[in-house]
Amino acid sequence: MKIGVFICHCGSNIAGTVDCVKVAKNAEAFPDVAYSTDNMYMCSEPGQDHIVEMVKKHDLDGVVVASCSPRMHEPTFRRAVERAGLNKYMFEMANIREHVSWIGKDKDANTNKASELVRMAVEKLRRNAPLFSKKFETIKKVLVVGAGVAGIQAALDCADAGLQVVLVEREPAIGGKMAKLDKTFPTVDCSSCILGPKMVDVSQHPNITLYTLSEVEKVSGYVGNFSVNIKRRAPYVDFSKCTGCGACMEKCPAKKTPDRFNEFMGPTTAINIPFPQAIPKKATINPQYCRKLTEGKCGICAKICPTGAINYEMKDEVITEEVGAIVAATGYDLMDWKSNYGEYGGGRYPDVITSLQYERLLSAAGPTGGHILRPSDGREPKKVAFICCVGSRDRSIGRPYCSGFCCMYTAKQAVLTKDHIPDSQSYVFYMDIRAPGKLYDEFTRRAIEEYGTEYIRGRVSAIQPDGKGQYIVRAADTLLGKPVEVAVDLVVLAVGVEGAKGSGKLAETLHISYDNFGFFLESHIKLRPVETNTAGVFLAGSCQGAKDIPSSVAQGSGAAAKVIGLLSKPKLESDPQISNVNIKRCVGCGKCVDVCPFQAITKENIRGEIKAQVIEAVCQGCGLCAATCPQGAIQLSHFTDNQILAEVNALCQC
Amino acid sequence: MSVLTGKELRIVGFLCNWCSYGGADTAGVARATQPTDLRIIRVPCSGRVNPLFPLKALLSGADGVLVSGCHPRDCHYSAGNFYARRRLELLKEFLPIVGIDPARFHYTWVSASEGPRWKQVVTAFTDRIHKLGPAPKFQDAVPSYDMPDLAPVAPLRNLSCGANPALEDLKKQLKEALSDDHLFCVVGWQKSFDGLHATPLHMRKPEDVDKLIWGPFNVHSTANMIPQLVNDAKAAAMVGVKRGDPIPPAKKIGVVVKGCDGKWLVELLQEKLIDRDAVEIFAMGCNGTVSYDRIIAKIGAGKRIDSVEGNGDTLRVVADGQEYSLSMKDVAQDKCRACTVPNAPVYDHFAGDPVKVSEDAKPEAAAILAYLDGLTLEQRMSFWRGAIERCIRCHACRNACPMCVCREYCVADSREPHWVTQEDTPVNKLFFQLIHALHLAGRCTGCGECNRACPMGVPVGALKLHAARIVRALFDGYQPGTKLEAVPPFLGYEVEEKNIPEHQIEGA
Amino acid sequence: MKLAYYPGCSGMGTSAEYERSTRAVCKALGIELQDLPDWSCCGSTPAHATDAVLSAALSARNLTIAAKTMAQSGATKFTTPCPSCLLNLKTARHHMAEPEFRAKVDAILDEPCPPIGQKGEEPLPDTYSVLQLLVEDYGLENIKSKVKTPLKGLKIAPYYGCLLSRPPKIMQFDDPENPTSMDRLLEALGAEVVPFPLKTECCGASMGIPRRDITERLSGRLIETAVRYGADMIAVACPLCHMNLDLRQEQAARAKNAVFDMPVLYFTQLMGIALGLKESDLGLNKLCVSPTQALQKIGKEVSA
Amino acid sequence: MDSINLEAVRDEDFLRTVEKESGQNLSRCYQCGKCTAGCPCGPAYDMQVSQVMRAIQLGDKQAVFEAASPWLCVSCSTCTARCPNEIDVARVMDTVRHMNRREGGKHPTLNAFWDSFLKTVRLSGRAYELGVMALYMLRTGKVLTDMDLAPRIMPKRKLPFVPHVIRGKAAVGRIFKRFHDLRMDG
Repeated sequence: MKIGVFICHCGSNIAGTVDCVKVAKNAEAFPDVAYSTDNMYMCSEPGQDHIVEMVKKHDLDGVVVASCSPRMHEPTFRRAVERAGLNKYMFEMANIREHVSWIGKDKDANTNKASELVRMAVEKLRRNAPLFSKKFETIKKVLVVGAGVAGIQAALDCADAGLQVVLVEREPAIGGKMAKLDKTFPTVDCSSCILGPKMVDVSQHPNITLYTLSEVEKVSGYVGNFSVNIKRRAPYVDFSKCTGCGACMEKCPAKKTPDRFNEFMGPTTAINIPFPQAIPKKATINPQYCRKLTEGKCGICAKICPTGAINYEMKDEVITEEVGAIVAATGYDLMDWKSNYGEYGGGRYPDVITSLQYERLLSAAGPTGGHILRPSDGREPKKVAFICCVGSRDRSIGRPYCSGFCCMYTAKQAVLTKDHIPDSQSYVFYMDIRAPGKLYDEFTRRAIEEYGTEYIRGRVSAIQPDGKGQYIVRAADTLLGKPVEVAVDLVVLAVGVEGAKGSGKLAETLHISYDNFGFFLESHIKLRPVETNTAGVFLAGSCQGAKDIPSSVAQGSGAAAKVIGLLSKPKLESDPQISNVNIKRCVGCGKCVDVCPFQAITKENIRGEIKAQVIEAVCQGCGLCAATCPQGAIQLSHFTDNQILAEVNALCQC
Repeated sequence: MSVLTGKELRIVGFLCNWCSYGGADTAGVARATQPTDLRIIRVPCSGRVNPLFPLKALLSGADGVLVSGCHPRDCHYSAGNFYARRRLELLKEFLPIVGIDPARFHYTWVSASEGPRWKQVVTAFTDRIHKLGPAPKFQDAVPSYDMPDLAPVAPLRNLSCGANPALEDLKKQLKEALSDDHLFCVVGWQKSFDGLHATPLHMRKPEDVDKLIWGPFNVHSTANMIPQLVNDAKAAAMVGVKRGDPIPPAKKIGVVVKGCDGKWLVELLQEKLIDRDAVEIFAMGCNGTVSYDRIIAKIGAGKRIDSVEGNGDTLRVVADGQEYSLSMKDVAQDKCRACTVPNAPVYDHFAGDPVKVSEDAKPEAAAILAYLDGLTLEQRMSFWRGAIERCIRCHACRNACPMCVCREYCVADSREPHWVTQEDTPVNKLFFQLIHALHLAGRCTGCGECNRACPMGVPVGALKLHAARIVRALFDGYQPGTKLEAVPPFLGYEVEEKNIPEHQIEGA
Repeated sequence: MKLAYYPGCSGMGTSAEYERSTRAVCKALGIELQDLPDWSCCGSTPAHATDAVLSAALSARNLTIAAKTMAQSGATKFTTPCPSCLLNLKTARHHMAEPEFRAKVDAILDEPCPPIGQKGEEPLPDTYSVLQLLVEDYGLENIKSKVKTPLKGLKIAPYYGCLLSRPPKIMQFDDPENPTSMDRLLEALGAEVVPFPLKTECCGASMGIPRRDITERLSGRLIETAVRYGADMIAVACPLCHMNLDLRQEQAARAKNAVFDMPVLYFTQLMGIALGLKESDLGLNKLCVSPTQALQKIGKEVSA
Repeated sequence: MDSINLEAVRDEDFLRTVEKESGQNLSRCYQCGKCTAGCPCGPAYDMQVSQVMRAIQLGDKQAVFEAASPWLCVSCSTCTARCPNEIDVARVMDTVRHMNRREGGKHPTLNAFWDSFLKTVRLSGRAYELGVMALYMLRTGKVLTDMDLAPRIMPKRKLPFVPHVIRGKAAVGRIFKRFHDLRMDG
C-alpha cells in the first residue's frame, strides 16, 4: 500500500503551535507512507489539487490529511480523493487543529501529539477498504404529522410540488393553535381570515389525504421507504354523509361536555363541530360524554340527523401508509402551570386564566361571542393584569428557557382589551420585552404609547383575592426599586410552552431525539434546523422549539423544501459505513438482533443454518452489534475491530 | 513514537462522533486550553466501544482510558449509550481483580455543545492520571507464585454421596422414553476407568440405561455435545430425503441433568443455540459432586483407585489397597458448596423429590475471591503475573466451557478480528482469559469447568466469579441460567439504571 | 405512638395555652409525649439573626438530648409545636450536613453532636411539627373517629404562617404556597374552612417589638381579609403568629383604622373543643380576644 | 447623586465570601424582583431585597452594610420559596447580617432586642420574655415599648415573673463563651 500524508498549516491556526514541517518529516517513517508534505491551506483549491496531483504522481492508494476536525472537512477531502480516482473511503483525517493546536500551549508536546495522531490515521488507513454505496428507490409520498399552521404549510408546499401528502391530525379539526387565536401580531389581522383559506386548500387539494382524529402509531422502514401505521379514532359519524349542518349539536342533551377547542372556557355538546370554520366541517362524537355510548340510552342525534350519518357502531381503525419522508409538526402545549404556581392560585381562582383561554374570550367565535367576560361572574373586567414568563425562564420549576412569543401576544392582548373595553386599563408585568422580529418592537411601543398599557418590570410574587371580588397582584417595580400592588378584575397568565403532549412517544416512534421539555432535536441548531438525525424525518414549527406564526410557516416551507429535494432524486444512495456479517463466523445466536436499536438485523435461514443478516438501508452504522458479537462475526465497515485495534496499538504497544 | 518522557502520560480516549467528539471540537474552537496527554479515537457511538478496546489499551501500556458518549437519552442512535453504560460499568468494576486501578478508567457523557465541560473532564482526568503516575505494566510485575491454601467454604446444605433412591425411577422414565424411538439418544454419565471418574454415556436403546450412574461422580458437564447432537439428529433425519421433499422432523436429544447442568441448558436455550423442542430434559435433585483435586490431596497423588463407595456424607476410597474414609464436607466441589440450584430450572421429567435449599441461603464469597480481595492491587497483578506464566494456551478452559458458543470461531484463533496475537507473552495470555471472562459476564452459570479443565491449575474461574458478582450487584441479583425468559443484562438496559452511579472525577 | 417532645420557651410564657392544649389533645388521642430532660432555648430568631454557628449550636444541644431521649424511651419521632423552634432545629441539622460548618458547631459544644447518618438509622433526629405528625402519622380518619363535638357551622380561616412549610427544601412539609393540612384537619373536626388566600403571608414575626409598624400593617391585613371571607375565627399553629394576631389585634386595628373582634385560636385548642376536652385544659381563658360568642355557634358555652 | 464607579466599588472578596457562606450562586439572580414583591417587610426597607442582591453582585459591600434591610428581614423565606433561580435569598440576607455583625455593624434597635433575648438564654438556658422586655427597654431607652399591651396580657397570667432556670444552664453558657472566645462573633 502507498499512502500520502498531507499536513495542513491552516495559516497560523495549526502552524502557530505545531511544527508542521516536522510532523510531515516524521510521517515519512511510518509504514506504507510513500509521500509526505505540508501545505499552508489543504482545503483550498490548490491544496486539494495538490492531493489529486500527488495521488497520480506517486500512485497512492490512500490519503491522510492532518488538519481540522473531520466534522468540518471530511466530506471536502473525500471528494478530492474521489477526484483523484480513489475510493473516497481510502482517506483518513487527523484532527490536529481542534484537538491539538487550539488547545495545547506547548509546541513540543503539540508537535509530538500531532505526529501520533497522524500515525494513528496511517495505521487505520492501512486497514481501510474501498466501500461502495447502494442505490435504492423511494416512495414519492410524504407523511405530515400535525395540521397546525406549520404542518399545513409543509403539506401544501409538498402537494403543490406534485408529491402525495398524508396529513395526520390528532384533533377533530385542523388548524392547531392558530385556529384558536383571535387576532395575530404585529398586524392585528384576524387569525381565521388568514388561516381559513389555507385550511380550505388542504381539504380541496387533490394530492392531500387528511386523517383527523388520528395518530401515528408505528413507523418502520427507512428514508425513502417508510411504512406507517396510523390509528384513526372512531368519529361515530360517517363523514361521507355528514353535511355539517349542526342540527345534532342543537339537540344533543349532553350539554356539559368539556370544550377542548375553547380551552375549557365553556361547555359544549357530546356531538359537535368544534368551530364554524372547522375543516373538516363534520360532527364527531366525544365517546366519553355521549349518553348513547356511555349509558346505551339516548340516540337523539341519530334520530335528528337528516342524512343518517350517525353510526354508534364505528370502531377505531388502523391505516397503513407507505411514504418516503416524514415531517413532524406536532406543535406545542402550555406547560402545567397549575401544579407549579401555587402563588398564582394554582388554578383555584376562576379569574386567573391562560392567555390561550383569553384568546377564546376575545374571539367572536368563542364561548362569549367575542365579549370579554369574567369566568367567575360574567362581568366585564375593567382592570386586567397580564403576567409574563409564567413557566418560562424559571429554573426553580425546571423551565430555564424563554418561550419566545409570549411578550408579543401579551402586547397584542393588551391592545385588544382596550379595543373591546375602551374604559379598561391593562397592566403588563414583564421581565424583559423580547420583540426582535420585524415590526415587533414598534408594536409593543404602540401598546404602551397609544393604548396606555402600563408596563411594570418585575415578576409577580403572588396573586391574592381580596375577598371583595378583585385580585391583588403583588410585584416589584424593579425600575423604581419598590414593591407595588394593583387590584384587578382579571389576570391573564402568559404560560410557557413545551412540546405537545405525547411528543416523547412520537419521537421514539420516529427514532428521533427529544429534550426534557418534549421538543424534538434538530440535526444542527444553526445549520440543519429542519433535519433530524434520522434520515428522511424533518421538523416544522413549534415541535422543535417555541416559534411564532411567521417562523412556523417559514420552517414548514423549509421542511417541505427538504422533502421535495430528497424525493426529487430518482434514487437514493445508502451510506456504506454499515455493519455486515461474516456468515462463516456467525453462529446465529441473535445477540446483534436483540440489541440493534433500528431493527436493522434479521435472522435468516441460510442453507439450513440460522445467520444474522443486515438490512443495508436500515442500518445506521452505530456499531452496537459489532461490540456485542463475541466472535466478531459482525463488523462495522470503516470502524472494524481491526481498524480500532490498529489505532489502539499505534498508541499503546508494549 | 512515545509519550514525551516526564511530561505526558499515555491517555487514550474513545469518543462518539456525534456528541463527545463534537464537544471536544467545541472546546477547541473556544481555544479551551487543555493538557496535551489525551489521544482521541473517533468511533460512531459509545455503543461501538467494546469494553475490550479500553481493556486492551490498559493492558498494552495506557496509563488512563477515557470513554465519552452522548448523554443518556440523547444518543444519536437512540440507545447505544445505554448499552455502553452497562458494559463500561462492568469493565470499570472488573479491572481491580487483575490489579488495574479502576480510577484509570473513566466513562462519561459530554454533548457537542459542552465545550467547557469537555475541558473540565480532560483536565480533571489528566490530573487524576498524573496523580496516580505511570501505570504499572503487567509484563513488568514481579510474578508471585504463592498459591494460597484455600480452606473450602461451608456448604449451604447437606451434601451426600450415598445412592439416590430415585435413580430406579429415573431409569424407568428413561427406558420408557427410549422405547418409542422419538429420541435420537439420551446423554448421561457412566463409570469410567475407575470408580472415581465418570465418562459420558449415550443411551440409544432401553438396555443402555442400565449403565447410567448418578451421584457424586457425575462431575463433568455434557453441554458441549448437545448442540452437536442436535445437528446430528437433524442430519440423520435428512438421510434419504430428496430435494423438494418436505423436511422431516428431527428426533429429540435427551439430556440427564443436575441443577447446574440445568443452568447451562437454560442459557443455551435462551441464546437460541438449541430449540426447546429439540431436547427432552430428564432431571433429578443433586446432592453435590466431588472434586478430584481434593480427593487426590487427601489420598496422595499417583495412586490406583481400587474401589469407591459412598454412604451418606462418607466416601470410602480404597487406593493401592489402602482404605481412606473421606467426608463430603472436605471433598465436595466449591460450586456445590455455594449451590442454590440443586434442581434443574427447566425439565420434562423429574425423578424423585426436588432437593430443598433454604430460600434465604446466601453463599459466601468463593475462597479464591476472598483471597484476592484481601490483596493490594499490586499484589493482585503479581498474583496473575505468576499464575498466567503457567498457561500453555491449550484452551482447555474454553473447550470445557458450556457457554463458549463461538467454538471454532473464537477470537483467540482469528486474524479478522485480530484481538489476540500468537506471541507467547504474559499480556497476551492474560488478555485471552479476560476476554473469556468478559464474554461470559451475565452468561456464566458458574459450572467451574474452566478451572477443572485447566491442566496447569491456573485459577481462571476466579475471573468469571468476579464478573458474576459484579453482575449480581448491578442487576438485582441476576443469576444466569435460572430463568428461560430473562433478558440477559448486557442485551438490555434501563433508561435510569438503579445501581449504576454517575461517575465523577474530582475537580470536574 | 410515642414522641420525644420539645415545648419551646414561649410555651412557658406567652403561648401557655398552646402548650397546655397540645398536651391535652395528645393525651386524649393516646399519644405519649416524652419531654426532653433539661432542654434549652433553640436561640429563636435572635440567634440565627446573629450567627448561623451559634444558632446551630444552641439547637444541636437539644438535638443531642433528643437523640438520647429517643434511644432511651423508644420514642419514634421528635416533635415541637413551635414553628420557630422547628425551623431552627431543622435548619441546624440541615446545615450540619456540611462538614466544614459542622466542625465549627462542634467546636463550641461541650461534646460533638452525633452524626446525621443515613436514612433509616438516624442518630441525630429530624424534627417534625405537631401538626405534621397529627396529619401525616396519626391520620385524619383516626382523629375524625374521636370527635365528640363537631365544629359544625363554625367558619374558620386557617392561617399557617410562613415557617411551617418554608423554606421548602428544609421543611419538607405540605405545599409552601397553598398548604392544606390544617384545612383538612379542621374539616375533620367538622368545621367549615373558608378559602383564606393569605394562609402563608407573614404576620410580621418578631418585628413586633423593634418595628411595631411592620407587624401592625401585616397582621391588620390578615385579620381584615379573614373578616371579608366571613371567618368566625382564625386558627393558627405558631405562638408568634398568635401573639401578633391576638395580643396585638388592637394595635393592628388602630393601624388599619378599624375595629376587629376576631378570635384567634391555636388549632390544638379547636381540636380540644371538638374532642370534648375540659375548657381548663385548653387555656381558652388565656386568649385576649374572647371566642365566647363565636363558639356559641356550635352550642358551646365557654367562660373565656 | 454621585455616580457609582463600578471598579472602585467592586469588592470581589466580599462577593465570594457571601457566596461561600450562604452557599448560593448569586450570579444566577436576573433581577426579576419577585423576592421584593413578596417580602412582607419591603415597605419598611431602605433597600429592597432585589437591590441588596444587585449590590452584592456588584461587590458593593459598603452599600450592603449600610442598608438597614438585612437587619429587618424576618426570615419568613417567602423570597426563597418563590425565587425562580433557586437562590436561598433569606439565607443570603442572614449571611450578610452575620458578616456585618462580625465586622462590628449593628442595627440601632434590633441588636438590642436580639442581644437582650440571647442574654436571658445565656443566663438561664431559656428565653425569658419579661426579662427580654426589661433588658431591651434598658438598652434602648425605649421604656414605653408595648406598654399598651401590658393591661391585655398581664391579667392572663401567662408571663412568669421569674425565669425558668435549667440545670444545664452552665452548658448553654459555655456555648456562648466558646462562641465569643473563638471570636466567631467578630
